[in-house]
Amino acid sequence: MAKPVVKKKYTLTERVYLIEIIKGLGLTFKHFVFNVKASFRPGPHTVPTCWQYPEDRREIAPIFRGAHMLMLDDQGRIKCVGCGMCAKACPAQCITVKRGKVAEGEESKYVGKTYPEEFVVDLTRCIFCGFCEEACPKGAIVLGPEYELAQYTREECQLTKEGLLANYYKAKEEGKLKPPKKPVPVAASAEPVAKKAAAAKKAAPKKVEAQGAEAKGDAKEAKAKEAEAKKAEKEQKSEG
Amino acid sequence: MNWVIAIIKVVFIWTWCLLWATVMTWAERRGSAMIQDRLGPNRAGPFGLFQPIADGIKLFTKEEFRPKTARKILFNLGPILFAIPAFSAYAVIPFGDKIVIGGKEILLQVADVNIGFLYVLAIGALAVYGIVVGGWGSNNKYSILGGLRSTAQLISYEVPWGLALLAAVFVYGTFDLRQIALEQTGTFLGFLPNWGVFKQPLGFLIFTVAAYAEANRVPFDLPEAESEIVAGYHTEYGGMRLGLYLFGEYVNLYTLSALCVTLYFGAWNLPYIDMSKFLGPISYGIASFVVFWLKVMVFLLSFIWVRWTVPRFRYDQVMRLGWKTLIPLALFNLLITALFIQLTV
Amino acid sequence: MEVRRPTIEDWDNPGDLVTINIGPSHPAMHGTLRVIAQTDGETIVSAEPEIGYLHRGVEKLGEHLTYHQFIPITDRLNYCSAIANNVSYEMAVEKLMGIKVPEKAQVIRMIMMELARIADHIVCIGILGVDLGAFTPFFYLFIQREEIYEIFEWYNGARLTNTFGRIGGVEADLPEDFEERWRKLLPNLKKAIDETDKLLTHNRIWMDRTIGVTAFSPEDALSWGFTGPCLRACGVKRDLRKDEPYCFYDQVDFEIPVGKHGDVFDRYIVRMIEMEESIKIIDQAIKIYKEFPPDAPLMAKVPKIIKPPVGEVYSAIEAPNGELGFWIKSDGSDKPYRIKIRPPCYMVYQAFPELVQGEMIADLIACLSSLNIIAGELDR
Amino acid sequence: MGLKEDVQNTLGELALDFLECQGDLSVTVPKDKIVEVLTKLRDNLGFNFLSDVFGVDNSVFYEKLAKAKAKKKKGEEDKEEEPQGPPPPRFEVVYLLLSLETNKRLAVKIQVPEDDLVVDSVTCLWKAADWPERETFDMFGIRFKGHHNLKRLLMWDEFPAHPLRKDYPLEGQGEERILEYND
Amino acid sequence: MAFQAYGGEGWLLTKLEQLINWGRKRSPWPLPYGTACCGIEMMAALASGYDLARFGAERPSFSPRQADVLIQAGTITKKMVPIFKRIYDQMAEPKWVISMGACACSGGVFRTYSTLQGIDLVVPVDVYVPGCPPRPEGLIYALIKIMEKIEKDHPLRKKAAEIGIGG
Repeated sequence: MAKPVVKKKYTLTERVYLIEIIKGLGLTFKHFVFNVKASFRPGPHTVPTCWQYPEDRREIAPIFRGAHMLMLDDQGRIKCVGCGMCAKACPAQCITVKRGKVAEGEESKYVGKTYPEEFVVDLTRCIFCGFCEEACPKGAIVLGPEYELAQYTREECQLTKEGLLANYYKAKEEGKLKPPKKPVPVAASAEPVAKKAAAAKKAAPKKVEAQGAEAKGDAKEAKAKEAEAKKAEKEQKSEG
Repeated sequence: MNWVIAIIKVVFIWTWCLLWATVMTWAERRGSAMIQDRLGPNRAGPFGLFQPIADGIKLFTKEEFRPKTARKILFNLGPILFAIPAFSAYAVIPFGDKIVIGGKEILLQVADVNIGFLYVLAIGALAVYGIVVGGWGSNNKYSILGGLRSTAQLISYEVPWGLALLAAVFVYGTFDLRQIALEQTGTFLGFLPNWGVFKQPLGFLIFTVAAYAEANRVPFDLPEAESEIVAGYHTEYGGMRLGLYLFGEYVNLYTLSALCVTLYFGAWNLPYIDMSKFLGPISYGIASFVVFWLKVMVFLLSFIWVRWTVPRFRYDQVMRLGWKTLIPLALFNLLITALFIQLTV
Repeated sequence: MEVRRPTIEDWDNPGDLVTINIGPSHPAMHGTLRVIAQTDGETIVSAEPEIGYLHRGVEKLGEHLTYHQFIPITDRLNYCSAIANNVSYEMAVEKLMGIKVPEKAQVIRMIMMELARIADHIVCIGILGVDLGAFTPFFYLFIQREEIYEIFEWYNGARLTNTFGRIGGVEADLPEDFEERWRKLLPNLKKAIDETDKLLTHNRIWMDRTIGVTAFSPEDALSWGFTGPCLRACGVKRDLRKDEPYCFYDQVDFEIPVGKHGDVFDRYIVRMIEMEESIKIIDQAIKIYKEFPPDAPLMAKVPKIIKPPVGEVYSAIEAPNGELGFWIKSDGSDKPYRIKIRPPCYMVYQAFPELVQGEMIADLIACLSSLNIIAGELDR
Repeated sequence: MGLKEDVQNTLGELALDFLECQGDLSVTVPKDKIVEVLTKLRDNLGFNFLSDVFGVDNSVFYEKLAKAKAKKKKGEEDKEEEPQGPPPPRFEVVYLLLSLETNKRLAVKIQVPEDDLVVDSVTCLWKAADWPERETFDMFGIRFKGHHNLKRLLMWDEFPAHPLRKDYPLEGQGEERILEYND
Repeated sequence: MAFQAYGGEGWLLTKLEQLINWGRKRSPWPLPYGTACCGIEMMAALASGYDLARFGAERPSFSPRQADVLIQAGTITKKMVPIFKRIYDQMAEPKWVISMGACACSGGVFRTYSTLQGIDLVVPVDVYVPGCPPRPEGLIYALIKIMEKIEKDHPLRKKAAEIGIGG
């Protein structure tokens, strides 16, 4: 229970407050001069570490997970078939999808035979994890680059089908559509690719290289298998 | 005629103080921002210069709120008691030499009192009332803590402050601030400007440290230590009452800086140059005023600069520094000064 | 001497002591902590923390979500270093299922976790500075934190709550410009750490405020279940990265900083050195990463719907705050039967009354900030 | 020479049941002997660090297992034995131990029946058990005898239920906290 | 009453209101009530990278009496509700509330027994910021929205209506 008593041992420079304080003052002064100089530069981005948001925006990653959008394919057809996989995968249960049959004469609008009659994303609930995007077999729902989402009412935060499509058009116009995601190489079998044995540790780099080469072969197989698996899955889903 | 001039001087110096206290709030924000690699308020007016005005308008139109448990009179009195001494202290501090208009010599000082020095000491000690009354009147534990902290701190630092000033009085041999300013012309030891800081280096150091404590600035901002006792003595204040507190602080700073310049940095005197010799009477008056003001500004900026560099003391450490370090040092300084004067005169 | 713990009833009859309620809406209480302290003047006679103001029912929620869906929830435990939580949880599930994660994925996890560690320590030190009145280091450090966020963002599209990794691996390879970004960040990060060091470490005011404040003996620390930087500051050399190595931590070379007295200063120094060690680890990990071919597997083969066998496992990693463990009991369905999270700062914070007793109010704040209590994982 | 044997040797017949899962060993011991068991483990086997204490509500667990078994309908023997005779106790309290020297971990479990929700507190051995025991009380209603301050930890004091029990709905039962202020 | 004459579309009144609105708009002192993850992003918004201070929101006042905009960043649990409500009540008029992040807006992913399902059940909210957590840009955008809202306000006319003069 007794607390250890710590004896303070200061060097002379530490004992006299001023020396270290003056050093610190020097440091802050350097920053001050640098920033004052920088703040007279033209344009909104003056001080290099400060982004003046509305005028001068920080570059966001092309894969940034912002507001959702419903994707269209090259011919302008809605990719979504309304299967509801995204709603199932969503941890926050913020997606409501109602599937409807495509009426006759409207086939040119939709990719599949069914379409999302109603598609609502409750942005106030959404946690932007990106699981809907991963779950979607058609690549129809994508988290877009939009991050200015503030609204005055809760109702405005419900992203309906129109809103989702509007997000798509906006992103397309600005050229901010996500680049296609690279497939993740999957290990060929459930067995460990390379065991991290004690022997491996000794000659780590070499061994790693060897394993890497080994893995290369596996990876190709894996890709092929993955593609197959995906196909099968998609078929299953579109059926279901 | 004299009272007209006096009123003009009072009004002028009040507005001047107010103006620069206002600018100081802006400078504090922009300066801290520049130190911290950011921009600071730059949207209200050019360079954000109107920021203090916006703050003022907002505080003025904000709901005046008094907690139910607060003591009505004390609660209202607190900010006033805080702001008034800050303004009054400036009465005896000269803000320039003199200006001759139409053959009439006007001293750039509201009141040339020969015990101006004592007046400043007395008024400076009054500011603590504002804090303690406000803190007590709010009836909030944090506020009371803040008030108590500031009382202990101000009383503790009043002593070394006074002692340091006393040593300065030894050197100048007068209580008259104008006289002190006038004595700091010419050179000292042949090559240094004849400024107090060179005669009283230790005294200046003690004075500065004590001044930081008097002004409740970091590293001595315990009464309003944000992370410990929320907002200290003004936790319960909002609206214009808060504005008075925030504003009084800067006026206080201005007064302290002016005092420091008067005592230790040769008031309006430039080193090695005697302006009065080659400037006309009016332009000399203005020049002395400007020089004085520039010196004050340097000190004001140093307040900001230090604030954003160092951490905060702890309560007992403040006391230790005051009683165990500064007071002995000040006494020592007093002794040395006395000895020196006794031996040389 | 047994001191009666204060309760809220003491408000009305305080006696000689003043009862101060600190928090939950207090600038230094991170919004969600509350301490009821009895003070004699400024000295704390006793303090009683109250928690639960951010209890969001994560463990209960976990029983109603699938294994996969729980990953984003783990982000929100220790939100300063979400990635460490993700990985800890994923490793627990992988252990439960007996999955071996591909090595390249492990390296990526390691790099990201160390970045998260730096980000976490930056928050801790920055807030410690702010709470002690030194604002500027906070800003210097946060600029670099922003850059670290940028790295995260370009990796998988989120800044703070990354939802990093999947059960069985990671969801993406490092972006091509990762190393470039890291090289760009590195000198600035080092400079920011160095500047913080210059502004604080040898400053007498800072030393007075931190050295000897809330010192703790290693025996007490172990008895209270301390882990992580707080334990190391007490002088116990324990780090799961060395003691129970996972990922590639046994193949990289790094030091474990150890303090002496377990006071605020030691915690601060330990964190500062750990940041530098993390930089070292990342540098080495990038070297290992480069030895893998670009198409080396990143995911182990896991079924689409994760249904681990019946059983219960405990798996822990060294999160920035200490040992972060997940105990998962599975009943063979696609939802965990029970998830128990062992958050590091939960154990640290319960020793708080003992830590601050006899210190001053200002020390209470310093102590709290130096422990780096994150309400998200404290209350869950 | 495994950990299991060591524990078996140390505890003798106090060890009722062992469960091994992916290298994690857990041992079930009698409820009223928990302090004795933990003392033995601490002093003899060097398990000197208490990681965590928590409860588990097993009321649904066995049902689910039985259902899963019924679905299989293969007649294979499972590792888990079908509970015979009286139903197994509803609650379980798990103590996670760690040896700092050997870095081995051990889970010690006790079964707590619903009609006797009192367990001896282990705060006398490790102070670390303080809050976890309070939390277990809060979440499951298991009382710890000898705990110096057994109050609710995460929920407010007047909270009527024990939320981590399986019969408590996820979205709650509409409890609200009401505090009166006199200003 | 003489004041009644100014209750209409008076030029002076409008100008005065504009001035007041300008002052309020340019000096929204926030009360950063960061309870959870969003608090960290709010810190990022206050830090150098985005610098909320540019809008005059420099002085984070932790005393509710001095604050204008309550930034609720993070979850409000049911245990916290009375305290949160009290803080809101303590704030002096005029006051605005930003509900930052999914937890504050609607409870977000935490649809559980201990989480309040949206702070608008307890206090009126002016701007909702979805995101978990929103980017600092999102928060600044919300602040700009608050400013737009302030600009459209008629403080004097409201006051006049309150005390029963003017129209």
